[in-house]
Amino acid sequence: MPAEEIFLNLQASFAGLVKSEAQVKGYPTWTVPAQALRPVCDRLRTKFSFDYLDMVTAVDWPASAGAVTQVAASAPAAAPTAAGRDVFELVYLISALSSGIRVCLRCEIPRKEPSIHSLYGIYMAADWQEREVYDLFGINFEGHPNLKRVLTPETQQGHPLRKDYVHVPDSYD
Amino acid sequence: MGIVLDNLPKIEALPGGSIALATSDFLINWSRNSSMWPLTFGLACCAIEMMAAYASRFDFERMGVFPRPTPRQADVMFVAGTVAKKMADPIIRIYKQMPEPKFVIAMGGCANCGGPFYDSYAVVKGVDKIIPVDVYLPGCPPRPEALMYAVIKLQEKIRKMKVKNYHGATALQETGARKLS
Amino acid sequence: MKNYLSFVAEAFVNTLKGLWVTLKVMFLPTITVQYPTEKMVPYPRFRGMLAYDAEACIACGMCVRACPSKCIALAKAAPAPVPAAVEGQPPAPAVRSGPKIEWYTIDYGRCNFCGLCEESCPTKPVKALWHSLDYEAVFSTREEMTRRWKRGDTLWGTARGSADGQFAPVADQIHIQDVPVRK
Amino acid sequence: MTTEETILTKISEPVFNHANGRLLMPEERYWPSRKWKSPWSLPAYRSGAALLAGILSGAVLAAWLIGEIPLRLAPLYSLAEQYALSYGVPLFLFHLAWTVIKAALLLAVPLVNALFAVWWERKVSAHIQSRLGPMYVGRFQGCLQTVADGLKLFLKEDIVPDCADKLVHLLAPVVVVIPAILVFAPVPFGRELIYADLDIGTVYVFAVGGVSVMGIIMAGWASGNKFSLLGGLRSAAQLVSYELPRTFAVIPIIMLAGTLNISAIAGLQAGYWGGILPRWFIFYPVVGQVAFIVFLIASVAETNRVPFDIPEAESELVAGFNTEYSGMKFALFFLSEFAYVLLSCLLMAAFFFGGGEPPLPFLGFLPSWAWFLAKTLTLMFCFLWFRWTFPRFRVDRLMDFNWKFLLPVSLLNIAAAGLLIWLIS
Amino acid sequence: MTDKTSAALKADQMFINFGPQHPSTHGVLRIALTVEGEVVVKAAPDVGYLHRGMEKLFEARTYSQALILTDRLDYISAMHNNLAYCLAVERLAGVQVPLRAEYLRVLTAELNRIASHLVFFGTFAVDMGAFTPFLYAFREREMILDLFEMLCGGRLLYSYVRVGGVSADLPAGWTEKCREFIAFFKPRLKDYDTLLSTNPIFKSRTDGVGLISAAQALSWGLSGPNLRASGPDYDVRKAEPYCVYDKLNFKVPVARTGSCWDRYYCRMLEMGQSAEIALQCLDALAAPELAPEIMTKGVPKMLKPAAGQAYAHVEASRGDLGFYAVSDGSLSPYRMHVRGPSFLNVAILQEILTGCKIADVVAILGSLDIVLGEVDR
Repeated sequence: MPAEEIFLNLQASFAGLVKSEAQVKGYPTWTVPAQALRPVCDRLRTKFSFDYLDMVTAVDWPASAGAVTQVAASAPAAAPTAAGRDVFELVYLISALSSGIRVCLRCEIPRKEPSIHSLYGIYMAADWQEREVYDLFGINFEGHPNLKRVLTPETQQGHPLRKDYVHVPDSYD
Repeated sequence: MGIVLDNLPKIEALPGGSIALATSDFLINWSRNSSMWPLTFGLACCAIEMMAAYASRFDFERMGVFPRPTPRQADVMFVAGTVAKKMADPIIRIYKQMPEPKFVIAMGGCANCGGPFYDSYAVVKGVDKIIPVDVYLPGCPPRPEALMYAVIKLQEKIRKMKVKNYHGATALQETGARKLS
Repeated sequence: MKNYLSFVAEAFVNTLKGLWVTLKVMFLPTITVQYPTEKMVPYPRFRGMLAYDAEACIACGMCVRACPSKCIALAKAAPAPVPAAVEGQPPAPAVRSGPKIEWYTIDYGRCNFCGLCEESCPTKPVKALWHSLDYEAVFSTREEMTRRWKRGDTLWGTARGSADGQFAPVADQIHIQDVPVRK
Repeated sequence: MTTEETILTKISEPVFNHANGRLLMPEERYWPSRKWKSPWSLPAYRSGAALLAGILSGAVLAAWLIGEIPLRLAPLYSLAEQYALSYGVPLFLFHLAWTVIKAALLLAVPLVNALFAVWWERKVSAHIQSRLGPMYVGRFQGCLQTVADGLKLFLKEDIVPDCADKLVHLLAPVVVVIPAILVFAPVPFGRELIYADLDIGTVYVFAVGGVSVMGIIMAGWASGNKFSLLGGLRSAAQLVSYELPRTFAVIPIIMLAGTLNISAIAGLQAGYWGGILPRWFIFYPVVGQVAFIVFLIASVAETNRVPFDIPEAESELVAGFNTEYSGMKFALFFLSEFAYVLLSCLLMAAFFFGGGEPPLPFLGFLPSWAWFLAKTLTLMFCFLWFRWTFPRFRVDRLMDFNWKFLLPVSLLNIAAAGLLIWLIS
Repeated sequence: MTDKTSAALKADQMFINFGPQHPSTHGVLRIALTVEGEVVVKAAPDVGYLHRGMEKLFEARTYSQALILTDRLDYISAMHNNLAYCLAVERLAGVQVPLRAEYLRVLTAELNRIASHLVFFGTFAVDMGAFTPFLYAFREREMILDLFEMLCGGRLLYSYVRVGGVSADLPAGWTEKCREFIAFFKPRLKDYDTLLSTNPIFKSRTDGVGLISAAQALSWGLSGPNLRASGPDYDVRKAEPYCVYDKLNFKVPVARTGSCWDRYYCRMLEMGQSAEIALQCLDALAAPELAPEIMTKGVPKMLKPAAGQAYAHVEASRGDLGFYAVSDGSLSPYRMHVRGPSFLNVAILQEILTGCKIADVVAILGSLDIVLGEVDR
């Protein structure tokens, strides 16, 4: 079943599901409302045999045009596309290995107390990838049984991949 | 340091003691030079080149460098790779577990001063911030021969060590250039 | 029982075959390069220690911008003062000399040996900064790792000695070949 | 010339100076695809072969010149005895002194063996892996490498961990090493070249050798390290289990020989069948070969060497029972390991390969100790060869292998030996 | 045995810190093991001992500088990292790559796969207690490293693949050397089989140990040989051919049971296939229509892709390596995420280590072939 049909099928049941304006190049990209993410993935997994979770990651789009990072400050030439949105954009790449279709799901959640449903039970691959996103972005995944820091040490202050992360020098610096 | 070495400097007072001391200095340094057992301990990219140095093409064992898995039996630690902050405490602990005299070779740019991760939030910029380093070896990663060269340089330093003014310190601490922090 | 016996026989034979492989290699020549007495000359494209030619450099700063680990720094020399025109004589023909460096430093400890600086160096016909074939370099302090060049220094520059903290020409930089390859 | 320089010139060590390197251009890199094509054309290869042949022929010549040691020593001994008697030294004192000298020589056996065997192992392993092994220490092929290692270990700091049981931690290497020295007493090194010709030699060797397990368990327990503990437990299980097939493998030999005296067993194998095939026990149909293989495998296991080195399994348990041992204590463990390797090889040479008997009748011009040594070294080479070829067993497979394969086979072999004796008689 | 006796016999549990400094953790992985005697009751892998904040550093580098960082991700197969990164950036910026450069990319990637699997072979053998295969593997690997040194000047970290092409064309004499290596290497594979693959001790330690079912492997997101050893036939080179893989003729080895031996043997077979691909590339490069040209055509030194997102993935030595790049139109990436296959491969340890022996921990860990540089990033 081509990706287009799957999209229409899903759109019938999930109202907020739309095609994103900014496509990930080469892959069909759909924007999913945050509440619908887990049901959508569940449907994809059970009905359309999307059995493989490639990637979970997030992108930080802060409200101010990102003058925080060093390089963005030095080269403010092109305005970021999502300036002023003040959201975390979560990116899920899910594929059906049997049919070779790979779709990209995006959902946006507010930057203040970010939280989203975990995909833990559906894809075990979500386990560590969500922990990584939690570690580096501080996004809370509801229903994740073991949401702890995975990469950075326990003593790490803040979440480094946020654009407004300011490094506090510690004993090793 | 053990009964022998602690009491050895005292024989200088005896007649002919200084010659005996020089002889023992030479023998001690010769044995330390000739059998330098590193810890099998790799952190990142440089560890692969370290492994290549043990392998057939370069064969570190020619110089008596024979890797030991436990720090208790090791003499020299090759800090081969990036020292992340999470790894800093284990490295300090491993260093403390090694018996004296112990030497450290910082291999590669990351262990020297952070290398390409000089502005990272998660990297200790140079292993000398946590443990004393005898020899710094540049390269990213250095060739295996360069590691051998570093060992040869370390041997040259060991050759200058003397039992007389020596209480558990390593080559550079004695000369004052090595700073403990 | 038959299966068991055949398994035992097969295992025995395979074990002997494995022993044969190692025995065979034992009597073949070794491939070890005995490093301190036999030194491998790297291939011409090898990226070894950076060598720098202070005379050829035009102090454009491309290498500084290209370096991913910010290990290069330089200062441009003040332009040579134009000789004041002496009255009664035609003004001296202006000597076309591009900008030159005042000083130039590379922190070898931090260098990535990636070759981006060499690629970005615009001087022609020879590059002012290039990776030599030299890989034997060892430092005993952090201060030594920074090399400094001024005009007139050799390709290996000067380093701060551990004894007096003054910059002095590098004595024991080993040359794999006498003339470093310039690509 | 200062004193230091004088010493330096006497015992020289390689001081690498960087001008003396020979440059190896890119096109002459050592690629095995080029080096292996016709190895005989390489000068280094030919000179190596010539060197080996030279050493071998020199050794043969030396052995021939020395001859049987007891025969040479006998006139010396009687001369010394007369001399002592003429000065009025009581005979028992003289005998005591003679015993002490012999004991000292015996004590030297494991020490010298460790110095040699470690170097040899490193060279053999290196050449199996197409590299060179120790090359510089002591100039010739790194022959002083082990001396330097031992001296360095002697001078290292001796660490006793805080959480260790201090007394047991200290005692463990002692308990390991003392049996390893004692065990050589009834083992022959040639015809009549023996410290104590015990009639129960075989039993003594296995009994005393078994005590070392205690030391290893003590080391594992006392170190206060979990890896050590696991190593100690593993070795307890392994060594106790493999004692059984090892002993059972010898029983056919004892049945055939009718004695427990090791030198007598070795002596019984003199002579040739049909003038060409030596009457060694390994050539007894089926029984001999099976007994040898079982004994060999069990001996490798008893000495904790690959593929049975699970007590110190480097990749699993860091260094097993000696994880927390540094300096000389660690060296003692090493010493005992190689002492047991030597013991196993000596026993195998005595039990299966006719001890000091030459393999072919016309080779009898060499003394018996030379043949003993040659056989022992060949078997030792097998130990090293296995060490550097095989992967390691898993601990439960190891037990399976022992209880389900080696033990039944050795028991069956005893029955087969009975059958053989009945057939012969 | 009644419940009472089994309760009485129940041993105390012991907690073992397996790593971060341990000879067989392939770097600085730490596994917190709870064991009962020799049997593992619970295993919790703990990573991050090599966390270098790579994804943050990407945001502070220009596109050409960031290439240097990708080398340090999976340092054993640096060429694949370069390739995946360049594919992502090329897709982001819409850069075309000359055909000859595509072939060179495939050629070097496959040679690097051989080198990487040789390291796997060696270290796995060391984990199993056999030292000699390690040195044999490194002996052959040195030849590949010689080739790479001749090609791009680096022995381990290459930075060879560039955005828009490769950094340099083949030097003179390289092709012959490469052919010589492949001719030498193929018989060595048989040696390895005799030495290790068919060795009864090795088989008893790996066959049937650390089983991963196909469903488990898919759900945990395994990829590469680890996934194919369990059954699913998924290879990015076949599923989504990049570069010129659709023009090349090769097979993807697939196993069924997902044991350590299967994972090991998949890699061994892959080495042979990689050698075949390399030969095909060498043949193609000799063709006159692929004459040398400028290797990076029309790519500005300071790359400035338009705002957008792109994802590109390649079949690296350890599996499906993906780069997710977000640009905001400036000189450096706005966000660069690395989908490291090792990161997902190591996560499955917590499930499959339960109930195996301590010796099996080493076998399973070795057979998954993780590289901590990629796990921790």
